[in-house]
Amino acid sequence: MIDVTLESVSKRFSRAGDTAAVDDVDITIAAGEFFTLLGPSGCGKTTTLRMVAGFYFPTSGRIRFGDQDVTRRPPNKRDTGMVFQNYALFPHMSVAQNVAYGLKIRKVGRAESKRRVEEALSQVHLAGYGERRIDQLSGGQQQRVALARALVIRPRTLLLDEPLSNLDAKLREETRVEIRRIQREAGTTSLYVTHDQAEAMAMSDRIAVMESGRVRQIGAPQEIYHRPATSFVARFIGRSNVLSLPVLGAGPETVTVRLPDSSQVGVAAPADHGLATGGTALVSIRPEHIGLTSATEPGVVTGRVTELEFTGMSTNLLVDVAGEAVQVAAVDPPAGIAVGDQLGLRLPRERMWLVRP
Amino acid sequence: MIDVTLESVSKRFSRAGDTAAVDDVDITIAAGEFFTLLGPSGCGKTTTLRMVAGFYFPTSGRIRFGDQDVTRRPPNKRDTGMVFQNYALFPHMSVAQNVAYGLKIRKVGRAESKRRVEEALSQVHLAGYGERRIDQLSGGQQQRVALARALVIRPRTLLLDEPLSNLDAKLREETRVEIRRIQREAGTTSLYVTHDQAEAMAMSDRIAVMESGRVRQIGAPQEIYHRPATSFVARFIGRSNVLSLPVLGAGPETVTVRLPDSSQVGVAAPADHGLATGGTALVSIRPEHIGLTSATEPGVVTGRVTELEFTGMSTNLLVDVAGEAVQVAAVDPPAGIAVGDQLGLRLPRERMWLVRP
Amino acid sequence: MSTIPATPSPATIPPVTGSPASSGGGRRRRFTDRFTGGTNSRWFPYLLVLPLALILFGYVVQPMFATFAESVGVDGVANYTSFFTSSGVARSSLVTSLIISAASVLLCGIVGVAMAFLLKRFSFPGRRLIEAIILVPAALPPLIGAISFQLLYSETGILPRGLQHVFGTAEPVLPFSGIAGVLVVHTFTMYPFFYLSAAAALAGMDPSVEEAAYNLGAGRVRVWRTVLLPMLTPALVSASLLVFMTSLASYTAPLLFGVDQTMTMQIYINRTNGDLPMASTYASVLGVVSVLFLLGMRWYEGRRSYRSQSKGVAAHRREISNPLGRWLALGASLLATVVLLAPVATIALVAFSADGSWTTEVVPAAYTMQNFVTIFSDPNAFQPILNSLQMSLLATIGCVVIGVLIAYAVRRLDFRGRGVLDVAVMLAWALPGTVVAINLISAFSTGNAFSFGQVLIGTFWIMPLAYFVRFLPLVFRSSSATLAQIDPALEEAARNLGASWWRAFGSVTLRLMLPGVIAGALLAFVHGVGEFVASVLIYTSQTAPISVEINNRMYSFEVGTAAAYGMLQVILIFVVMVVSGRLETGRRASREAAQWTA
Amino acid sequence: GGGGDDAADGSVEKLTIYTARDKKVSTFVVDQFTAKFPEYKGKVEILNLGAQEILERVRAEKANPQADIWWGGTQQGLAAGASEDLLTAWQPAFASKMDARYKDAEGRWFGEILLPEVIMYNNKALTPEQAPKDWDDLLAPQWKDKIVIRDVAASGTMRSIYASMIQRQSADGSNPQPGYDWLKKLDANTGAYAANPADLYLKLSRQQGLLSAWNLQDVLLQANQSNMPFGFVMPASGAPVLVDGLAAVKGGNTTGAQKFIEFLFDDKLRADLAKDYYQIPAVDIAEEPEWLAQLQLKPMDVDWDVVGKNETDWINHWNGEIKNKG
Ligand SMILES: Nc1ncnc2c1ncn2[C@@H]1O[C@H](COP(=O)(O)OP(=O)(O)OP(=O)(O)O)[C@@H](O)[C@H]1O
Ligand SMILES: Nc1ncnc2c1ncn2[C@@H]1O[C@H](COP(=O)(O)OP(=O)(O)OP(=O)(O)O)[C@@H](O)[C@H]1O
Ligand SMILES: [Fe+3]
Ligand SMILES: [Mg+2]
Ligand SMILES: [Mg+2]
Repeated sequence: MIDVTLESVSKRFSRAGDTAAVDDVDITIAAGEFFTLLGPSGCGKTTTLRMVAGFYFPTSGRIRFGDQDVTRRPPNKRDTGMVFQNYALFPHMSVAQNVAYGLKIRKVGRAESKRRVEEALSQVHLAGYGERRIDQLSGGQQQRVALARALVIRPRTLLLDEPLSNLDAKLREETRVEIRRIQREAGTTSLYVTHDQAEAMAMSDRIAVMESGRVRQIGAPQEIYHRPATSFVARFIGRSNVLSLPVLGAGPETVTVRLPDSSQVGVAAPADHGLATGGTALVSIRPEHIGLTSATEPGVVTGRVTELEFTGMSTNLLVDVAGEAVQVAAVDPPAGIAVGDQLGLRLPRERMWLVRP
Repeated sequence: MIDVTLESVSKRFSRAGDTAAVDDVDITIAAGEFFTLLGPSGCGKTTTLRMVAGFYFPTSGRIRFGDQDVTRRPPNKRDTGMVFQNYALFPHMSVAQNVAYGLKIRKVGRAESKRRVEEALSQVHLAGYGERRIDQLSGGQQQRVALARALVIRPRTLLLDEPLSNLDAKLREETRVEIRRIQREAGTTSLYVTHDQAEAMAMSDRIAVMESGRVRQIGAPQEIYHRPATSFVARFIGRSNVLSLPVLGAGPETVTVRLPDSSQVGVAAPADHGLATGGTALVSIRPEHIGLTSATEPGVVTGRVTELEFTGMSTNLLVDVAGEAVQVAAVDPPAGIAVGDQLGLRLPRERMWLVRP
Repeated sequence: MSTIPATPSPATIPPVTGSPASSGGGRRRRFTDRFTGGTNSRWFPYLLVLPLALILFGYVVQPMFATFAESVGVDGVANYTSFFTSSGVARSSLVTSLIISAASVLLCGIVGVAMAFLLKRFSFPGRRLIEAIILVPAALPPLIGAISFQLLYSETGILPRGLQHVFGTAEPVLPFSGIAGVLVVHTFTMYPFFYLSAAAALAGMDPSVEEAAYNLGAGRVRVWRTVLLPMLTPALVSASLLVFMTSLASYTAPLLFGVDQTMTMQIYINRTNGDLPMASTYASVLGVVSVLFLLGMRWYEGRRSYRSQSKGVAAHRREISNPLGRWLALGASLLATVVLLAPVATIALVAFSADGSWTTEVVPAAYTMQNFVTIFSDPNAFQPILNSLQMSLLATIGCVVIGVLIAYAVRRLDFRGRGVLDVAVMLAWALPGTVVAINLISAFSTGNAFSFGQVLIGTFWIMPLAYFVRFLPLVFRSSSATLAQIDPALEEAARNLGASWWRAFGSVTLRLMLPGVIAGALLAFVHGVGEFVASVLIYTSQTAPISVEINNRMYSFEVGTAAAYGMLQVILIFVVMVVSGRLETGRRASREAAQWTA
Repeated sequence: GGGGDDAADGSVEKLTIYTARDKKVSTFVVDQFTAKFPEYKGKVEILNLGAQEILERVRAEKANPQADIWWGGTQQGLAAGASEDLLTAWQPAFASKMDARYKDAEGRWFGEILLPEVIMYNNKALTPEQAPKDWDDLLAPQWKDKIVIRDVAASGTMRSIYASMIQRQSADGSNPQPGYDWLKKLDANTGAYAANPADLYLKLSRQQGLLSAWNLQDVLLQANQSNMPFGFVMPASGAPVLVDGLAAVKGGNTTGAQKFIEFLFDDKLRADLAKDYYQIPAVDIAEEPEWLAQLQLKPMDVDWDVVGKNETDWINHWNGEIKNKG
């Protein structure tokens, strides 16, 4: 059952002419689905969320909850729980009062309300902070209050605008498990904005990738990760190498391209790839799918290490292959590897994927 | 040369009795060093930064810049450039005016100031946004203005309080490279707060891990990652399995413990481990260092998969090994793996490390 | 690892449509954005504003037009051109009035903001007391207040004569007279406009913005100049408007210090002359000047945004290392206390001295309780006080309800005629009280549409109504100034949690506006208790206010009993200040000030 | 006040009086009135206002008059009210006894008391001998900055005095210049203009100035009732005598108003008022108090018609061209 629908929704802030903050967006979210908006800073995520919440009216297009048109319904009649990007906590209320606000409006009894507030606070690891004034909390603590305030009312739709951005990895992970649990239990439809792709991947049923106000791709996390539609999506979701390779032959499902080491490889391609022999194909491959080897064999290109970065779980290398910078993430790089070393990179055929520009 | 020194600095917000927000912290930062504070939300990172900036006075202890005691020097005489966790942008000024503010105070000429503002804005990918009002920016854009405002004055000390928390991964990475470049070029001493461990690992010369106002460990990223001092640090930095294993023998550098599969293994240990045969050792091992195997051999324990999470680069598994939940991060998990499957986990001896509770 | 299908399913790739749908016109979009109602509630702003607009139109704007019509009626051209001929009284009155008003704004601004800084940023012994007496100057009864100034600072005043004694000079030292005297009185009686709004704004400001400026190397002065004062703009604009208009319409001070070429004096003179059209011309010019000033200020304020964009709530805590500041603050406020209380003390001196006994001496030679005995031996002694109290209270309540709503509408809702509404409210403040009162009498001496067919003159209600119309601008302005600081996202959050507009407004927006609202309400109340010029034209024997009573005594030159009544009024207002100080702002403000000095 | 003529239950209708008289005077008179006409007990409402304010108020309330009696106003004010059709025309019993100069020909207003304008001085600072004897003496250089004048343009009394000074030197008012010159010299000697009567008394008593021109009644009241150090000189060339009058407001409770006004001219009451409040009645009374009998009132011969015609122009000229320029 479809729960939230955005139908060619656009939003412009200044009068005519200027670019739209949100540009002709079509999204449908099923009931109970956990849907994530992902995209670079300033791409229109918050604006979209605010239109769903009812704080902005679309310049054009409509928004539907179920089969009701809510485009111009006032925010308090929408039953959405929103975590604002800037928290929007009530400075004149204590932590507990902030969280209890929505319950009071819903006329939840005092005892029940107290219980639920306490539960919500402990869900965000703030048990015992109820009596504090908001300005006596750290940034991350404030963010958690904002989250608790939205969760506690068990709204029909949850709108979460980067609700975990100021939390440490550990807490973020715990909290997102908590959010998912609450959301699943109540079957709440959720629209989630995050800048953290790992989070988006881990939590979402589906993801929409936005760029400059437009939706570039909608799909399940794995789909978006493994089959990005455009080079933007490929580069934005995780890290990706998008290589421009000459097309040697173009079939309906496979396009043959020439690798920098002159070997040929057939790459899986969407049906409408529109490429022809002699053109240039954009081929995406993820850094972690590139193997390091010292052997020279077909499908292995060689390059020189130009940068090295240790990130904990893996080591990121930037390898210069015939002038193109290729990123490689190696979990177990050869010991003693250093900038300037020559390396062989194995580019597995089955990990390559053709993308649109 | 030591540039910033915190000498048994404590900070209590309420009078007596209450727990301290910052508790007896000793930190020395060398000139030009990039030093990171890492710790869970509410552990006292911002409070520490604010004491260095001069907005709070330590309840006890002193702060020195070089050999000058600045404990009570007013903030405007400290030449620190701070990115506030909440941005603290001047709402009555345009983006460009915000960034130019510090330059004006430093009496930088008009043309030079304009040039530097433009440069700073393009460093944070906001070229062309100079004339905007602050309230016309998205959250991430505001954060970048705050960053540009601090960077542009090329202060003696940079204090960055989660300056990238609202940026997408792509931009975050680019920006952090930019910050590092600027910081290295000018030799600016930097004190950085982040909740993102990968970021901390990638950028920092040294890291201090804090917990409830106290510093638990200070060291280079690799050191903290590979040789965490306490189980808190081990668990907080990246993800880690801390297994409680019976001690079979305790030497000065190695402690022999029994694995759940009953095999024995000698684990490298710090000299002052203080363990004795018959006791229990806490052994840390990172999820990504655990190999998946179907073979049964010494050092391989078996367990049942209880959770599966796809995160893009790797798949996270939770494996139940004799009642203990072990986390595993597999880059290439066996195809078709599912919850309930039996798996063998290879725990490499050289990746284990003894930690204090 | 999962296998990779050849094509992503087409459904997941959004259709690329051509041109984006064109927007439906900027004006309408902005209007609908702000407005947060359902399909039929796009009229919401109008619904909210319409009754208010009607009231204002009926009671203020329309009579104002009548005034204007009268001024152009007979020899309108000649009346108005007299303002442009270089030698006329009209022109020089206008210039004098403008100079006095501008200088008053400047002086009141300096004093008021300095006091706000002192009292809101430092904690020192006696701070609470000063907070309580800070409004006393505004509370001085008009006639007595001015006389106390004369007794203090004029050629025959205590201070010049005292200094003359001390230095043994032939002439009194430093007497104030003419425009200087007017400015002293204006500064003294009008700085509370600045003080109250600046204090409310300082309390509502995001402290981290100030910290950011310090961090970037700005010194204290610079932070004030470039961050604090600009951030206080809405408050300062509000206070400037009030002071400017009050000064323009000020009557007693120029009268007492013999500056008679002012607009208000000319209005009075022309009315005495029986030249009503010319009087109306002056009143119209006064109105036009005020409206122009208002529009200028609106434009100035509208150029920027003053609400914090910070994430979350910043800690209201700052630690000052320098104990010197504290002692300076203490010294400055001791001085302030003496200056503030001097006129009150003078009134007390008069109240406790026998009539006619204090002539050439520096201070009276003999004291008596007789004046108070005289007052209290009248069985109806308290009636005027009770009347004033009751009517001002009623008017203040009305001002708060309506003023806050209009402030909200003008700041937050986008509808046609916002500026007009703003002007309409302020007009009542820009016009001399006499003109407003006469307008009201005309409007309510017979029933008409705006008075819902009611005849109000001769009834109790005309007085509170007059106070309401006259003092609405005070509450409106200062509420509007605090509203400018409040992030609309807070209201949005409340709405999002299910609160209706009213509820969100009441529990969040209004609550955060409260410091400004209280400041405005206090001003309205205090001015209501002291109101004379309009009251004298509309009071009845049942509603005689304290000011009329004082005036009667002054008229028969019973200065002693008049001063005794004045003392009662001052005490009354002092009590109100203390009570309201405890009510809300006081406690929070002192907590905050304490935190600033830690 | 206002409304129809008689009340249903036979009792009298409320009576509303706007008065510029001192509160003591008005209270005293009303007490006497209700003593004599007990049916008016509790029915008389007095509002104490300034003379100018009464005019403003009555004028504004024209559509629905609230006042019944306008008690206390200058000749000019009352005449303005009459010409604006605010006043009832009638002929009371005392009208016949009254000099035609002191009343409206059509009976719309009547003089109540006469206010001679005299020279006032501070008798602590000056002996009666030192005080100037006539208007022209005020111009002597010895009084430089020693004169305090109640500001002219806004005060009916002062306007009349100043206009008289002009009319004195130009009988038909056609050449005000000699009068202007005279006033310019007076302005040169004037140290301060006082904002209102209270200010005038204050300035004079505190010796910011020593001399003034003021009405006799107030000088005597202040000297005798408020201990003020004031004395007066009846100018040798005569004192301009102003009429202060009263009227029944049109559309009000005319019956009550007429009853009250008739009562005001009660012989006994007039005598009391003359004795205690130094009022000089506009009609002759049987027993004059001692001070009145001894007062050698020398009225200046002022043509009030000429003054009335020119006052506005003259005073505007004085205000714009003479004040503070001498
Ligand atoms: N003004 C204050 N009054 C009282 N307690 C405070 C105040 N400011 C902070 N605290 C408390 O001090 C502790 C440390 O706060 P701090 O802001 O330094 O945390 P942090 O490490 O920056 O956390 P985060 O990552 O969430 O921003 C927190 O527990 C917080 O609740
Ligand atoms: N009130 C406004 N007036 C004008 N432009 C605006 C306004 N609010 C946002 N914008 C612009 O619209 C675009 C989209 O903003 P939005 O806040 O939706 O971005 P976002 O995707 O949430 O970004 P972030 O991740 O940085 O929060 C941005 O380029 C922003 O500058
Ligand atoms: Fe993050
Ligand atoms: Mg956003
Ligand atoms: Mg923090």
